[in-house]
Amino acid sequence: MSELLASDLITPDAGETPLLSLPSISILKAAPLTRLSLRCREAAQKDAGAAFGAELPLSPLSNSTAAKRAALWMGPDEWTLLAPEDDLRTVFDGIEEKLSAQPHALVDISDRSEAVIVSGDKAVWLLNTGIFIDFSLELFPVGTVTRTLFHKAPVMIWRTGPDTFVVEAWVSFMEYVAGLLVQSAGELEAA
Amino acid sequence: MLLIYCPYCQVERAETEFACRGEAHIARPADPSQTTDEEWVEFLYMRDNTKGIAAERWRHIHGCGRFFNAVRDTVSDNFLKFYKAGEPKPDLEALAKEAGK
Amino acid sequence: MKRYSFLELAKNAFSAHQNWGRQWRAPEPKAEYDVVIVGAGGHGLATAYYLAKEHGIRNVAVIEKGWLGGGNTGRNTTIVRSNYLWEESAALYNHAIGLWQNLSQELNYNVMYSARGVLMLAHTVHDVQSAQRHIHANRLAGVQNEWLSPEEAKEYCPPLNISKNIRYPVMGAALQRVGGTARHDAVAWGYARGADSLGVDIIQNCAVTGIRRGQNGAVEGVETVKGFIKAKKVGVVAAGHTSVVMDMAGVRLPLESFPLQALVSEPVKPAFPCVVMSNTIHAYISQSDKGELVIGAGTDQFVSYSQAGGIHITNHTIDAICELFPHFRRMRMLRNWGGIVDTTPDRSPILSKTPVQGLYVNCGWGTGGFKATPGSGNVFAHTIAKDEPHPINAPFSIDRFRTGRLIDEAAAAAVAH
Amino acid sequence: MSQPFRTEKGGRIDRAEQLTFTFDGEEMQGHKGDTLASALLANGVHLVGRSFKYHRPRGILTAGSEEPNALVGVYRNGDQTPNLRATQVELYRGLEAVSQNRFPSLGFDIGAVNDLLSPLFPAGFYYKTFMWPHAFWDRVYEPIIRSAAGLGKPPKNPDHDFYGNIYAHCDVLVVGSGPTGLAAALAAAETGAKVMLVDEQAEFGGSLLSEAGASIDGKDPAEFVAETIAKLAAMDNVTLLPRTTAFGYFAHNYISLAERVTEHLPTPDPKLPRERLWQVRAKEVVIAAGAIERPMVFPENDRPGILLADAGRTYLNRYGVKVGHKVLVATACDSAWQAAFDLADHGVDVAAIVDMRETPPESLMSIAEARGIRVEAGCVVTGTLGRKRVKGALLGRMMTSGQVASGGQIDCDALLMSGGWTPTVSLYSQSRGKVVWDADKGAYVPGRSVQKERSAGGAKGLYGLQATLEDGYAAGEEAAKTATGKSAKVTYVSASGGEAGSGGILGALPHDRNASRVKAFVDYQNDVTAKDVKLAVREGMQSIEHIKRYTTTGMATDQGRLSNMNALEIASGALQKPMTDVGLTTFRQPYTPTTFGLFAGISRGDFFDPVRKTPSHDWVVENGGVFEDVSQWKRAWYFPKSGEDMHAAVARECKTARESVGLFDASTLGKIEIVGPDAAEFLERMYTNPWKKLAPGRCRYGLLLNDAGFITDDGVIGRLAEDRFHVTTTTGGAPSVFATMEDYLQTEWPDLDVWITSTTEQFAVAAVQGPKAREVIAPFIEGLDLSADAFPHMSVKEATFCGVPCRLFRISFTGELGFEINVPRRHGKMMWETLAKEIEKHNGTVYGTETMHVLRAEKGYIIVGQDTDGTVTPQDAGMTWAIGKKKFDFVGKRGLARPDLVADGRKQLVGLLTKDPKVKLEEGAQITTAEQPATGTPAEGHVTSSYYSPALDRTIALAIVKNGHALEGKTLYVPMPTGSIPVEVTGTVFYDKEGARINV
Repeated sequence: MSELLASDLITPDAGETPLLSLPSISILKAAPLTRLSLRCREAAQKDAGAAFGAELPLSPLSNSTAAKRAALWMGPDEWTLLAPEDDLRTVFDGIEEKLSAQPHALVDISDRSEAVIVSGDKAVWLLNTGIFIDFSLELFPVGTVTRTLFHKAPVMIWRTGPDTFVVEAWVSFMEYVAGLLVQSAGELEAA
Repeated sequence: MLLIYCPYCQVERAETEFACRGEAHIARPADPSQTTDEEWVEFLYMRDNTKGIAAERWRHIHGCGRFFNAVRDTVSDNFLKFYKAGEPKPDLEALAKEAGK
Repeated sequence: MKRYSFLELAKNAFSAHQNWGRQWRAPEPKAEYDVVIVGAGGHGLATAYYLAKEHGIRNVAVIEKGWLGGGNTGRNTTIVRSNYLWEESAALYNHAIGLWQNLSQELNYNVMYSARGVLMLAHTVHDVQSAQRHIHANRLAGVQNEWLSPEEAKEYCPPLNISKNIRYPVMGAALQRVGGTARHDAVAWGYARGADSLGVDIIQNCAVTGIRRGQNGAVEGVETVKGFIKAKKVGVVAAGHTSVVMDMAGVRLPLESFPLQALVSEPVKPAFPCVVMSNTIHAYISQSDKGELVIGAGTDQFVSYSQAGGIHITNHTIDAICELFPHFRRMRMLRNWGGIVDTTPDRSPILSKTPVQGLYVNCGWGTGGFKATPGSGNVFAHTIAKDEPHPINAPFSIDRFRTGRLIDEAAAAAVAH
Repeated sequence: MSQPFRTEKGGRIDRAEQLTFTFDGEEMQGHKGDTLASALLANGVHLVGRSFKYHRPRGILTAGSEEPNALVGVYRNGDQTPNLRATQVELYRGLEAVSQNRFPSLGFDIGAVNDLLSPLFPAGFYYKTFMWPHAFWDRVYEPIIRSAAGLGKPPKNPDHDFYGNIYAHCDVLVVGSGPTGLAAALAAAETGAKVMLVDEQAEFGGSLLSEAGASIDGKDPAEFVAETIAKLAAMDNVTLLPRTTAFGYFAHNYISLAERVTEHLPTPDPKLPRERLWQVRAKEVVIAAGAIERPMVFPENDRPGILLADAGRTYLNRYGVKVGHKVLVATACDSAWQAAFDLADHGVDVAAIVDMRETPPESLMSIAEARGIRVEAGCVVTGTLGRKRVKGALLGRMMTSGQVASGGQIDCDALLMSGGWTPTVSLYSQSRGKVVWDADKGAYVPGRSVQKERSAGGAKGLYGLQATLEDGYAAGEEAAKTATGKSAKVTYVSASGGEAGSGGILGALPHDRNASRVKAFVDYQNDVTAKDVKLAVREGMQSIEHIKRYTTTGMATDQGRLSNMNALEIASGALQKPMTDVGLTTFRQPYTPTTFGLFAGISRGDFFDPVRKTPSHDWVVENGGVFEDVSQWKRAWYFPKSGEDMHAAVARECKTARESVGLFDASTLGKIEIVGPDAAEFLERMYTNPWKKLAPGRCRYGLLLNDAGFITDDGVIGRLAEDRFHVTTTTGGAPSVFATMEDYLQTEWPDLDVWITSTTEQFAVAAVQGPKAREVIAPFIEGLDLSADAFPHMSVKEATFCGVPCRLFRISFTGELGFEINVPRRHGKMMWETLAKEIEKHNGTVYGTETMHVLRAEKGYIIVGQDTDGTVTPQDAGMTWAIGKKKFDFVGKRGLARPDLVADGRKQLVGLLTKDPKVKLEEGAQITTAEQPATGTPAEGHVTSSYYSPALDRTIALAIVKNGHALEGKTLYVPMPTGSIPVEVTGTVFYDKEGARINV
């Protein structure tokens, strides 16, 4: 898993100017994505992965990726499936068709959340201003994904590189999350 | 702020990611209509409120969202065991001995 | 009992205060008592005092695991008020207010009941509706409570920030002028001295290890670390430990005990005239006569007997304080401590007989027990003496949870639309 | 030289940099490296404050964070901070400090009269008086007591500064950087473990910085410090945090640190936080907090000019300041002798060393002799002279009888004292460890570890340079090994000098003075004397907790770090019990007073709590809408046109919506997608209503109870497919409904093949309500026949809105023809603006939550949480129709059968019409049968909702009334201060009772 993924699937929103751009840290709004919540039991996992185009990761807090596809482990029977914005219907229908005979729940949550890309030497420091998780690479290697709290807001953190993180939050929380990230990074500008 | 192990995520996280849901292993009667008022109030409200080793329900509400159970010493607040929902209630005395209580 | 007065104080000044007597004895337990009260907190001591004073039952022991007044009585934020929603609650707490007003004189011990007013803030339309409902209900019940606009609230409490630009602007407040604070230790000590002088034995460092029941199931007495003590009647007033004690008699209760934290700032010159509470953003604050800001925090989410809570709870409370009183941001926390509060499903206390003959329980005060101390002791004494509840505490039975006749003070705080 | 008490040379201050500061307005000079305390002393200033109760003149007593006397207020650019310890305030150019608790001035303080009246103010005096006359308490006594309260002045203005937060994890956290802490940090770091070293002082090194005459590894201690810190700083597994206090030790090895970031800077960068809260989870903690010296309790031991011996030594060696020109040293232990020697070496006249011990160690005697220092062995100080500055001391000779004989008087301008040392066990105590009494050391020391920590060096009563170094290395090594399993060859270094001394005394010293007249202070700040402690015991206070609370000893800002041991000894003497039976008070967080702002951190203004907005938010702002807070959401409340008040705006909105059309943002309503073969079965179990027969494409109102049987939430639920439901909840209830569903699903019915997903924020929702609703949306909807027959009331279909896929509901919360359009949130703004423009063509209106409330009330639709309050059943609310009669079970079914829920006389939801249609009832107003109820009359119920109804041109209300359903047509009363209002009980539907309008 490498920085590549960020450029392959998670891309800065073209229209948007960076929320913050410093030598040691940058915060960029990510472009819209197809996001699906998939819930199913073990029996359906293989087919689901095949239909989606990236297998469902089974080990906790991990991800699996393929070209323009990423499957993120959210829970023992829950995955978030990421694909380009325009692939929504094909991906959705594809999985529904393949799993028609197996109990599952597939729900479009593309619009439920927004993401920002936090990267730079100070990325870990900045996340730790609001998140009580040890982000050392031994304990939180590249590719790790988790839901957690950023101060008072629920967020999803996905490490796509040693110094690059995707920070996702429900849309109505993003103003709080991005706002605090930018404010907290302020002291990096101090002389 | 407690440090809690989620048996599904298999990591320790800060308490703020979790919601405590009280005493564990209180099953909702299969056919409530057959229960007496006394049995129903027992299910609804009566609690051991143990001082010592007790099993309780937690939900990783800001993580994987799963409910699981934990055994905690309510005097020291130290956890003795974490286990998935649906697994049987552990032998609390045995756990207590292990913990040297 | 030597009466206290300024004259007495002056007299003793000349004898260099060498001649003050003990405020209460340290007796060894007798073999038998008419009534044994388990728990020498404010409620327990008050119960013993009124048993002796109003019901002539003086062969009473109050048994305490630690030192008297060392539990929630000595750990709370000393707020006194009675503007509760339901008639049942209002009656109970207002009974207490009545006793508070003359308590120093009654006990000849200055408990420093200070009717400086309790201001309860409303931050949302729903808060306002809820406060109005309280005020109307209180007026009918004869409980003093009035509505203040934000401006009036600020006039009453100048440090209050009523700017429209804060996250949850103050939309008004309910003020109970007879509400206020009292000196918590003095309440325990005053009742202890009063009860002791009427013949009550206060036995400290004497943990109860069992409750003995006879063939007919009735209470016979309590086992303690100092041996068995025979008693016709036993009243359990053990706050956070009630479940533990009642379990000894095989009585189950709908209780959960949670850590509750409080804190004080360094003492500063008078800066805060009254008591302010905000349920919506969880803040309770007043200033002690010593100058410390006394601040109440919330409870932790899990059952614990550790008397210690998480710092995130404290953080959240101070968030709120600094939001409402931004110039306190540079003040500093001096001490932070925890207590154990026993809470019921409807957030109202249990003052009741129990299925066990001769066993009575007074518990479930949650975060609000201190304010009720005199009233609680008074009606609980009646319940024990008469073996039937006083009309005021009749609704606070254990049975209400079975029947569903709750006195749900939490309900009115239900979140709306 | 402007600093008469500054040494010629030595000390760690930067003599080249002269700093000007003011104290009580007087300008003085100090140096970079000074604390305010050392700078004041360099200028000969000892009197810095007044005591709490008696307003006695007080001087600097210590050189550390335990300082009880030298509390000052510091002002800087409009901000003011009270009660700062002068011993901790780093000097900077232009520092502005003032003394406290005095009026009009420090020199002349009216409050000092209390000192003369002190016989009237023994411990607990206020419990015994101020009770008569009754009324005087509120009006006279308490105001006086309160105005006397407090030390410093509270800040007057909102704080300009901000505060930072950081979460951190480490293998080994070392608290304290004296010899023990440095060694521990080094040993741990060399194993490669992640180490954090914190010290409350500006400089690392602790006692090593004031060491003289010792050497480590053949070097001067200060040099060893510099080298060690440099080595640690170079390792990337080490974090060094000076100016950082470990103030709280919580469960599971969670330690909180307060870092002072800018306070020491003359001109802080506004981009930097003033302080930063470090929330640390450490695998292991090494507590190397050292020990502090104990005052001696002799009469008048509180005069300015009287300091702890080690403080005197620190000021001399570290800051280059002489505490006086003629210094008397009073002690019961060896360590204070070193202070005398160092002073003598700097040419200070040492008046004498007064040692209680009959025969102090020969080694010390000879050094004293060599320096020509007078030694008074077997002597105690029995009193001091002077008021604002000590002028001399009375000596007493200890006799075998235990009595004391007058031993004359010695002049001095400073007095250094030492009662021995007290290990700093605060953090250990906070970690819930129980200290144990160590008779040899004459101190309480840490017992067994409860958490993953170990105390080392002075913190566990171990003294002497070599010993503490070794203990530190060992502690660091063990900690690292336990935390990481790693170990490494650690290079120990050895030290010479700084040997541990012996001796020490607890409690009050014997004297030949009139015990009842003199004051020997135990707790300086709270003015607690030995007499007070004895009085408390006399009055029956037996537990140290009672004594503490009664006398307030140990409750000052040092939390008794200086006073506890002496108080304990005095109490045990008075109780004639061994000290260990008297008990011990526990140390609580914070270790030293900690700024509120630090705890609040970023939680201020809009960051106090997330502000959740819907896609229409900006449009509402631009169009003058007023918002209300509903949970974390900002919801449009009403839309006043120019000149309209709320009442007028709402009346217009209501009227327009009924006559033409209204547009309402319903995006905040909770939405849950329930999917899976067992979806219907799950709803069947959760909600009161039946779901299995609901056809895809149809909707039903759902009512949710708790298992006690009371209403908790409601909302419309649409069936999109056999196995897919779109559930809506109340705005505030969304999170709890979701959590409750997960709870039942995961823990009660894990076998069900169904999953739930929150889609609250997936969709933006516009409600279009009113006769013209269909015309308004028709132009934008494709793929759906909107006609009444094809798409009747309570239908749901997927279609497109302006080409965007949408879920279209035909539902109504107004009683009018109504639609709710759900589009993916990113299109919400577009949808809103499109519809807002469209309704203008039909003279429609946008409306807010207030109008929504009125319209639904006219139809008798309830609002959960307003018309219900957690004690209301479906029957009470007149919603028996919502209960599936044939259902085996649902959440709440059994609860509903409990005795009181089926009893007569329950309060039930009804409508109320005031006899006078103009009179609007107040929400929350109580209802009675009597027109003029006596006080204490139980209410029959209360008004839950009350509005002016434009449609009916009269007021309407909903209420919960005892037996209400049986009272229809009856008259009840709403007693108000202004008079009783007669009302008629009616049904809950006020408008369009037959419901014709909804089906057009």
